[in-house]
Amino acid sequence: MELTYEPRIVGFLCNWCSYAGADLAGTSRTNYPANIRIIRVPCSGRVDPLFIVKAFQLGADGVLVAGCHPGDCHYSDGNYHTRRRVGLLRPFLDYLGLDKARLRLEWVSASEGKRFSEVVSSFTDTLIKMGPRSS
Amino acid sequence: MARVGVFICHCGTNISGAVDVARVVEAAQKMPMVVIASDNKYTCSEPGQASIRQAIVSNKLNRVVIAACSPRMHEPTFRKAVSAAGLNPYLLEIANIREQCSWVHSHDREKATAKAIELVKMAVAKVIRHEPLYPREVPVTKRALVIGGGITGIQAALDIANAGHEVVLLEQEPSIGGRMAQLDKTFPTLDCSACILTPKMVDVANHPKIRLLTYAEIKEVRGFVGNFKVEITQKARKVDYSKCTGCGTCWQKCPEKTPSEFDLGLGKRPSIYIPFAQAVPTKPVIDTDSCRYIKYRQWLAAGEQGKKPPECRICEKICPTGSIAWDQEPQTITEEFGAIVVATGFQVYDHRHYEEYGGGAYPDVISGMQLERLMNASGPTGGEIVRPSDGTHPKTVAFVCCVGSRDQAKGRTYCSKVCCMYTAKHAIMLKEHDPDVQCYIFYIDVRTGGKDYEEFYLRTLDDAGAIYIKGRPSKIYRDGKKMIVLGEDALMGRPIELAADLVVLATGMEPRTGADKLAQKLNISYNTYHFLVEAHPKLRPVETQTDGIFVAGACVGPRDIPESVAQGSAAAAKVAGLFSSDTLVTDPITSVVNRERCTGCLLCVAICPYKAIDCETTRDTRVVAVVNESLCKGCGLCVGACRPKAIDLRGFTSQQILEEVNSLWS
Amino acid sequence: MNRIIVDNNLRSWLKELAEKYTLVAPVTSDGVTLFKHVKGSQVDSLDLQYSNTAVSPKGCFFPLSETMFSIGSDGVNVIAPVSTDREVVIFGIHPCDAAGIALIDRVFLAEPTDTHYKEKRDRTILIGLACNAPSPECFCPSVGGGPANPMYLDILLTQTSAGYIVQATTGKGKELTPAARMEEKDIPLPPPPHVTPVPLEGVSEMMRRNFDSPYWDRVADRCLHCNICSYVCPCCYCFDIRDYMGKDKIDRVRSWESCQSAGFTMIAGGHDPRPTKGARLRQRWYHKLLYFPELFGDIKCTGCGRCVRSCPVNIDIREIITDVQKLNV
Amino acid sequence: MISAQNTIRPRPHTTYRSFVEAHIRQSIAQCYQCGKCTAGCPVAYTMELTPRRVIRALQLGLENELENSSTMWICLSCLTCSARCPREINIAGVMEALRLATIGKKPTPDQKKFRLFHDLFIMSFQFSGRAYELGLGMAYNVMSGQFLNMASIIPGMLRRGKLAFLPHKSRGSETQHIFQRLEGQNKAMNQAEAGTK
Amino acid sequence: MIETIRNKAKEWLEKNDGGCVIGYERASDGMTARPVFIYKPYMVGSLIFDETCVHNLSKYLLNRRGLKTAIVVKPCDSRGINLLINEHQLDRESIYVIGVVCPGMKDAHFGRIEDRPLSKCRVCLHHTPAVYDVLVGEPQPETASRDYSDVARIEGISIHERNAFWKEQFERCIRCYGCRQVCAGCYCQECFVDELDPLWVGIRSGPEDNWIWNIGRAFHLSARCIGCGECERVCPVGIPLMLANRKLEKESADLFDFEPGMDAGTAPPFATFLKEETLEKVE
Amino acid sequence: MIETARYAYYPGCCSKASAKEYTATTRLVCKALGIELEESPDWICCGASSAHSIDRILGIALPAHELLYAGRMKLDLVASCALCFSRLKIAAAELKDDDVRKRVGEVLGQEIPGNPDYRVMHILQVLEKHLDRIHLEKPLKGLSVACYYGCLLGRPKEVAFDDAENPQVMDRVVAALGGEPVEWGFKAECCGGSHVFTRPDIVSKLSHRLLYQAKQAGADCLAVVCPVCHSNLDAMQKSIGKEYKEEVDLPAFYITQLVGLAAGLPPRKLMFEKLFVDPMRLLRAKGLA
Repeated sequence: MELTYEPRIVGFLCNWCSYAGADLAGTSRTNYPANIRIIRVPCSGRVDPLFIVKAFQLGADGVLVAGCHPGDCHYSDGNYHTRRRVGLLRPFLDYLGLDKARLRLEWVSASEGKRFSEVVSSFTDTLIKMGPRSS
Repeated sequence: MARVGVFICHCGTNISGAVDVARVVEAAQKMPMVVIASDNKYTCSEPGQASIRQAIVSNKLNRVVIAACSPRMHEPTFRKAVSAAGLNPYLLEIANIREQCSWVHSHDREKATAKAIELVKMAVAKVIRHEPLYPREVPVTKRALVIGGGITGIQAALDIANAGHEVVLLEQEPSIGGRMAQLDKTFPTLDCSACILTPKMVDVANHPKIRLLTYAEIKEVRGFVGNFKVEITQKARKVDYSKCTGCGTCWQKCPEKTPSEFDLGLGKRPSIYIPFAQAVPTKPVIDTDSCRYIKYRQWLAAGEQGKKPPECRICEKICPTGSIAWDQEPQTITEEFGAIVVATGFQVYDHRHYEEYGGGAYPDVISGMQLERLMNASGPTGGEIVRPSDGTHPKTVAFVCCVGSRDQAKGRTYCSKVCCMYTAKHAIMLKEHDPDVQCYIFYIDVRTGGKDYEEFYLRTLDDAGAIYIKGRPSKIYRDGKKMIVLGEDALMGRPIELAADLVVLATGMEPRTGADKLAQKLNISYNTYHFLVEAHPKLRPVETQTDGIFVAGACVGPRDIPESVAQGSAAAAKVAGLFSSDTLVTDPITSVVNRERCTGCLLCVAICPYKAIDCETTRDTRVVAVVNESLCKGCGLCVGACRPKAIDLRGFTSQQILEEVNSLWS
Repeated sequence: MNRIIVDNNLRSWLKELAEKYTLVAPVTSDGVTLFKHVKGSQVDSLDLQYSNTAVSPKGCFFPLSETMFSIGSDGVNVIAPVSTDREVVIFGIHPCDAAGIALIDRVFLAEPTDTHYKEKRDRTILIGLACNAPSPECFCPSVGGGPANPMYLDILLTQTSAGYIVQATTGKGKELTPAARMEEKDIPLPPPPHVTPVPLEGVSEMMRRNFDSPYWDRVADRCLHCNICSYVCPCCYCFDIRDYMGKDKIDRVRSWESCQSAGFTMIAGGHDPRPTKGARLRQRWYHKLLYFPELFGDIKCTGCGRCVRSCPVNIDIREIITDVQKLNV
Repeated sequence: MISAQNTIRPRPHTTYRSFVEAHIRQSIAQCYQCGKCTAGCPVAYTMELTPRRVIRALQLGLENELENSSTMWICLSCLTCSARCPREINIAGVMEALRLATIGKKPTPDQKKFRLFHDLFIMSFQFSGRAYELGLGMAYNVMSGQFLNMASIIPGMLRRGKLAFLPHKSRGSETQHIFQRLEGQNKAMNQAEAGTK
Repeated sequence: MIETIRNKAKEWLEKNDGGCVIGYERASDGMTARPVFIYKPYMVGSLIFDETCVHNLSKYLLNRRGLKTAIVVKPCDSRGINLLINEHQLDRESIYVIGVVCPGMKDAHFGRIEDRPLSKCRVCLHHTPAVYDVLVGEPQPETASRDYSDVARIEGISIHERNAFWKEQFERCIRCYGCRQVCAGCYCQECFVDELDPLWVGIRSGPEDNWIWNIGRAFHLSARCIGCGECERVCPVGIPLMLANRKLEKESADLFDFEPGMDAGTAPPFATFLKEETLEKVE
Repeated sequence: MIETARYAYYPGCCSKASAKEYTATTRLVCKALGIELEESPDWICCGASSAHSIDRILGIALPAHELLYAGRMKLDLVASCALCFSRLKIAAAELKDDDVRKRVGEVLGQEIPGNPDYRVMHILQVLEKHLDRIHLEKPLKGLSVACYYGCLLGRPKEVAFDDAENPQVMDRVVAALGGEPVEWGFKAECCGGSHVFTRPDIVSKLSHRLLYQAKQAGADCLAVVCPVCHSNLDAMQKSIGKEYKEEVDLPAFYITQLVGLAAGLPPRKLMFEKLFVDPMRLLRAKGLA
């Protein structure tokens, strides 16, 4: 039997924009692949870069960090800090042999349900194309 | 030992239509520490909630997981339900298996069920690590500070005071009244500005609940909603207000004359002065920059260099109450407040930035506000409109709109909103003063959004016979006695040269100098122009991101008088609402510092958007961070940045989040 | 007469051993020499001229970390670690490292026996290689060893121009010796290379007298309290035990630990009997030069020189010994 | 100018507009038609299409009017318009772009003299390296038919030795090579562009 | 040069009773250097400075918080002082910095000095200390061009090769934490690797836990690593740690235009942000 | 002993004919101030207002030729002509664009190094920078000077070194010479420039306005920094006067002539005789000649 590869994605979503956006995708019944497991955080700025590293260490195929669009942070600046942290972590992980395409930082607002589903779909697609992580 | 109960909702068929709830229940029963797992048709219904309450009691549950709709939907509902069964409401975790599972994976029951099981597993893993949390109650100091004594601040102060609360009204200048006090008439009614403003100023002065602090500035603001501690600098007036009766002898006799700020340099005032006749308080201050005796003292102190200034002291000699206090120094006053209203208003854009219009070098190119003073009966010319250069009566007057507005090149892209209207007012009033005057108004667009505004504008064309020329002038220069305005009549598409006797620049509004510094002290945000930023431009127009601090009037953006007054009242209503209870409940989801782990690098202090983190020294003399839980909004920015993991966010601890991640692979 | 095995034969023998046993030998990559599991195909590239490996081979018996046992996710079933049935041959071990193992044996094999250690120790055969390139910081003879000391090995090979002289000292060793690949030759054992001695007279006694000397704090000034010295040491054996949530079981894991790390002696309630850096640094030398000798008679050091070489700030055991001997009481 | 036949049919996306916007690296949609450019332009009085209207014509895509206008040639490149534009649009750059965009087109009678001047000016240094004022002036007067242009000052210039009788040459003939290489480059780029179409 | 250092140290000790000078002395091999703590003026004679003084002594200042201390620093080490002041660990007033203009160090190990520059010195930009109270030597111009050829080499190989390369490197790690102990930027009360609950890193030394430890360590030094190279020098199993650190150094210079430790006042990249910046976005 | 300052110098085409006195006095004054000017032997025309009107790359390549010379010499490049200055400075800015740099490099037949930082200065900046070196032999006391900058020194703001509307550099220089700069609103208005050939009517109108305004502001004379402006304001002055039926008689000096005058250089060397509007009467009246 041929097993299709199902990548596992951990998603850290800020409560105010992206988590609400994910909820809206549900309310609008927008289907997307079931590969993502969402962890709700108050702000994308709560995401310690080590959470991301830890998820990868445990075996995540992809990690999504999603927050409010720049300028829209519920806490005024949180996502700007996230952008710097993830912006530095991505090239670093890539350098260490973990393709930077596996770590995504996206801005999804509470009104962007459709966008959220597109992000998950395209991320899942990318990961399927890349295949399992080499260990 | 945690005893977890898991309750899985069918949500009618909303969940069970895509997720095999029975399998989720079965899987949940096997999860670590789970004592009971069951399902419900509608968990949020009263019977559904009752079954949870019952299960908590009968199974001695101390943690609850509800797998249902989004926590953004029913978290408060279920917290109450859990709480009703005697459990701390924060020992609840919700697995979102509807919005983020059944509704988005309806095409694949197998995967949806598998995901639902994992979502429950994550919630169980997290809830085991939940701790009971307790909201804190903080008392509210029912006393408000209103910063800015213009019409907005006056209105806010009066409304708060009339609601029965104490108010301190703080004004940086020697009198309240603000910009409105400088106006001659107001559009579109042509009311006498002073006639409607000064009674309100007197009300402020006489109100038993209002304390007026003029000639004062904010030094530092600490604390949080309900409990602000504000340090105020009372500038040195050199006049003892406890003795002064405001009789006026001093300012009549003072021999020194210096350009009047109130009259925008068009007239003069003495060194000991009240800014204008109806000033409140009607007590003078001594302007230390121009006072002869102060200069003499400075000369003495400098060791007698240069020419000896006269040792005047006339005011002191003639003051019947002995109120002159040469040695008075600035004082710091510390006051406590429960709420702060910021109404610092605006200042007129300084047209010196327009070098192409002469950069302020031509006396006959004046600002609209200067014209107000020229028109005002108590102004420097007694209401006679004359050219500042030679005192003649101008017959041809050119107006230039949008000076310092809608001009990206001057760093002011916004529309100042009031200039079209006040220019129309000026044209009408000039015509009233002198029927021979012909006004030409250079404009880009005429904006008349307001009740009766368009009708007023039409009067300018009709009654006043003003000629509107569409086109922003490019240059103003002097040719003999005339001021030449170079423009284009955009409607004809041809250049135009207009020789005018007087040019009035309709200068726009900008925030008061220092608005940014004040905003920093208050920890509220401001935009690139230094206008203060409201919490939401439509739904929370007078609130800020900082609880307990409200904004009103032209410090937020260009506003006319009716809007400013409305905002002052709106802010007052918000303050009264805040003061309607004795205490405030604060969200327990806040950051907390582990003092043992903290290295005192203070990165958290630097990034906290709410200035909620401070530092203190431990007994073993280490400097560590400390969170002011009343200021903390629980964003967790500090936690994400803390290298030693010394700071954590209640409700979203690293432990909890890691357990969620771990549970996906265990 | 000695039994000699020439290089070619030695390597073909090793290849044969690699078939039957798990063969462990020093492998150099990226400029670092470490004992590693070696496949038959790698034997030809083995460097037999190496000076001491970066880390001692004690990890073969007392691994950096090992699962002692696991508990199923039901919290009841105890699962013993799976051990391979294959016996292990450690090839190329120097006499000093073998001496280190012997020192650890005294602790772990004493009653009650450490079963995890013993299990690995019992199924391991040590084929040693006499050291012909001691480092300047080596001083094995001073602590009862020597570059060519066959004492704690099953077999010792000593290199000569004609091949390796094979000495089998234990039954296991004799059994394993490849008779067919050797020839008897009248070639004497070469004299062991010179190793600068460190006089140890009275050191334990001076240690006993100088526990409170400020000397320890002065040395600790520059000590960084890393674990390098303990981890590279062939005879340090401290460990820590922790439980580790695995995918479907909980593992109880034992890992190396060092008396130099800050929390090493932290006890419940937060008290730490060795709170200062000086106290921790002192502990290491007292264990080596006083406590261990008091318990087992010998200094806990094989003179391999690793700690001297690896210490980032040059805390030199030889210097400690000479300094202590000179301390005023 | 504006008559019933001149009914505007807007074409907001024209090649002129994209060429101009690429040249000034700005969007001319930024212009809100305040007319400050025209107001300050020292030569607007003699233009049929004032600078503001040039921008308007670009916004509306009125290519014919742009091509037939002399505005961009009358423009002195004094940059007053650009310096004072409240929207910070480089209007002088727009004029420059329009000159470049219409350089290949047949000049209108009014445009002719400007184009002639620039051509002659460039010729005056193309070979010698340095501009030759006297030659330029004489050539221009002859070819434009404005024989008496500046006649009043020529004697004074000669008297003061302010006109050189012969062109002053730069050492080497670098300009010639520059023109040759430029021609080659332009040809190659045109070909490449044609290829992509 | 060494006489200047000794004289300055002596002068300072004479003026600062109870103070301590941290410098270099000859190591027990008679050829290389090691740190020394000098408490008495008459002992300054043992101070040395030469091309074997590879150690970054600024870490030791953390042991002497609030105590009067003079320290001999090379340019790279001096940035450690700025870093620690910036992070509120040190009080500038209590430290007397004897900055030494650095000629570049030799690749010196115990008992042997290779005739080649230490790897960090090959790519060093700053040859004059970033902070000092007294400067020994003539200020040297900075090296203008950054050399990241080492990083570029790794960037140039395929993602799979990178993965394999680092896996092999990290596999060797024996978790002795020498890298951490020697690092001036590592001063947490409790390192994340030692924390039990939550458990960031398992104590099991295996590929997975070694991976997260080494990444976590490096990332905690992102935009903080001052390039002193001590971690790599002390690693007993030769893991090229600076190769990881330098990638972060390069990125934070490119992304944030920040070089750690160059002064004590600039806000570090993670303490601030620019609203308009766009860091390379997800493709 | 004053340290010698060295600059690369770009005289511009007019230097050989209509603006002889400007170039000559520039050199003279610089020499007196200890400023060395290095002129490239093979400088070529900057293209003036024509090249960039015909071809964008040509408009950059011509001035770039000179920039490369200064770059090789590692000197700041000084131009005395405002138009040349403007073209050089704009070209320097344009060369920061990779694509432009590549194309210009091809046209010039030499590679232009990346990250170029070509510094271009106007002679006014040089004069102001070294003002302290002037020994005032003959302060221009009582001489009211309308400083005329022309349209290009303050524009566009990316390359300008002074305010676009009310520039001050020359006023400071004149004031330092002891003269009295007058305040007037047309310091930076255009004179009509090169339209002298194509539309002399424009030049008359614009220059007339300048002369009229300067006169109205009470100026005794003009100070000018561009040969084109100078020709319009000086050489054309008489015919403008005729056209507008009023005698103007406003001598127009090059700023360098005024510097030289104040520094006490012999009037003969300052080539006042090259001016169309004779300044000698004015200078004598002010006791300066």
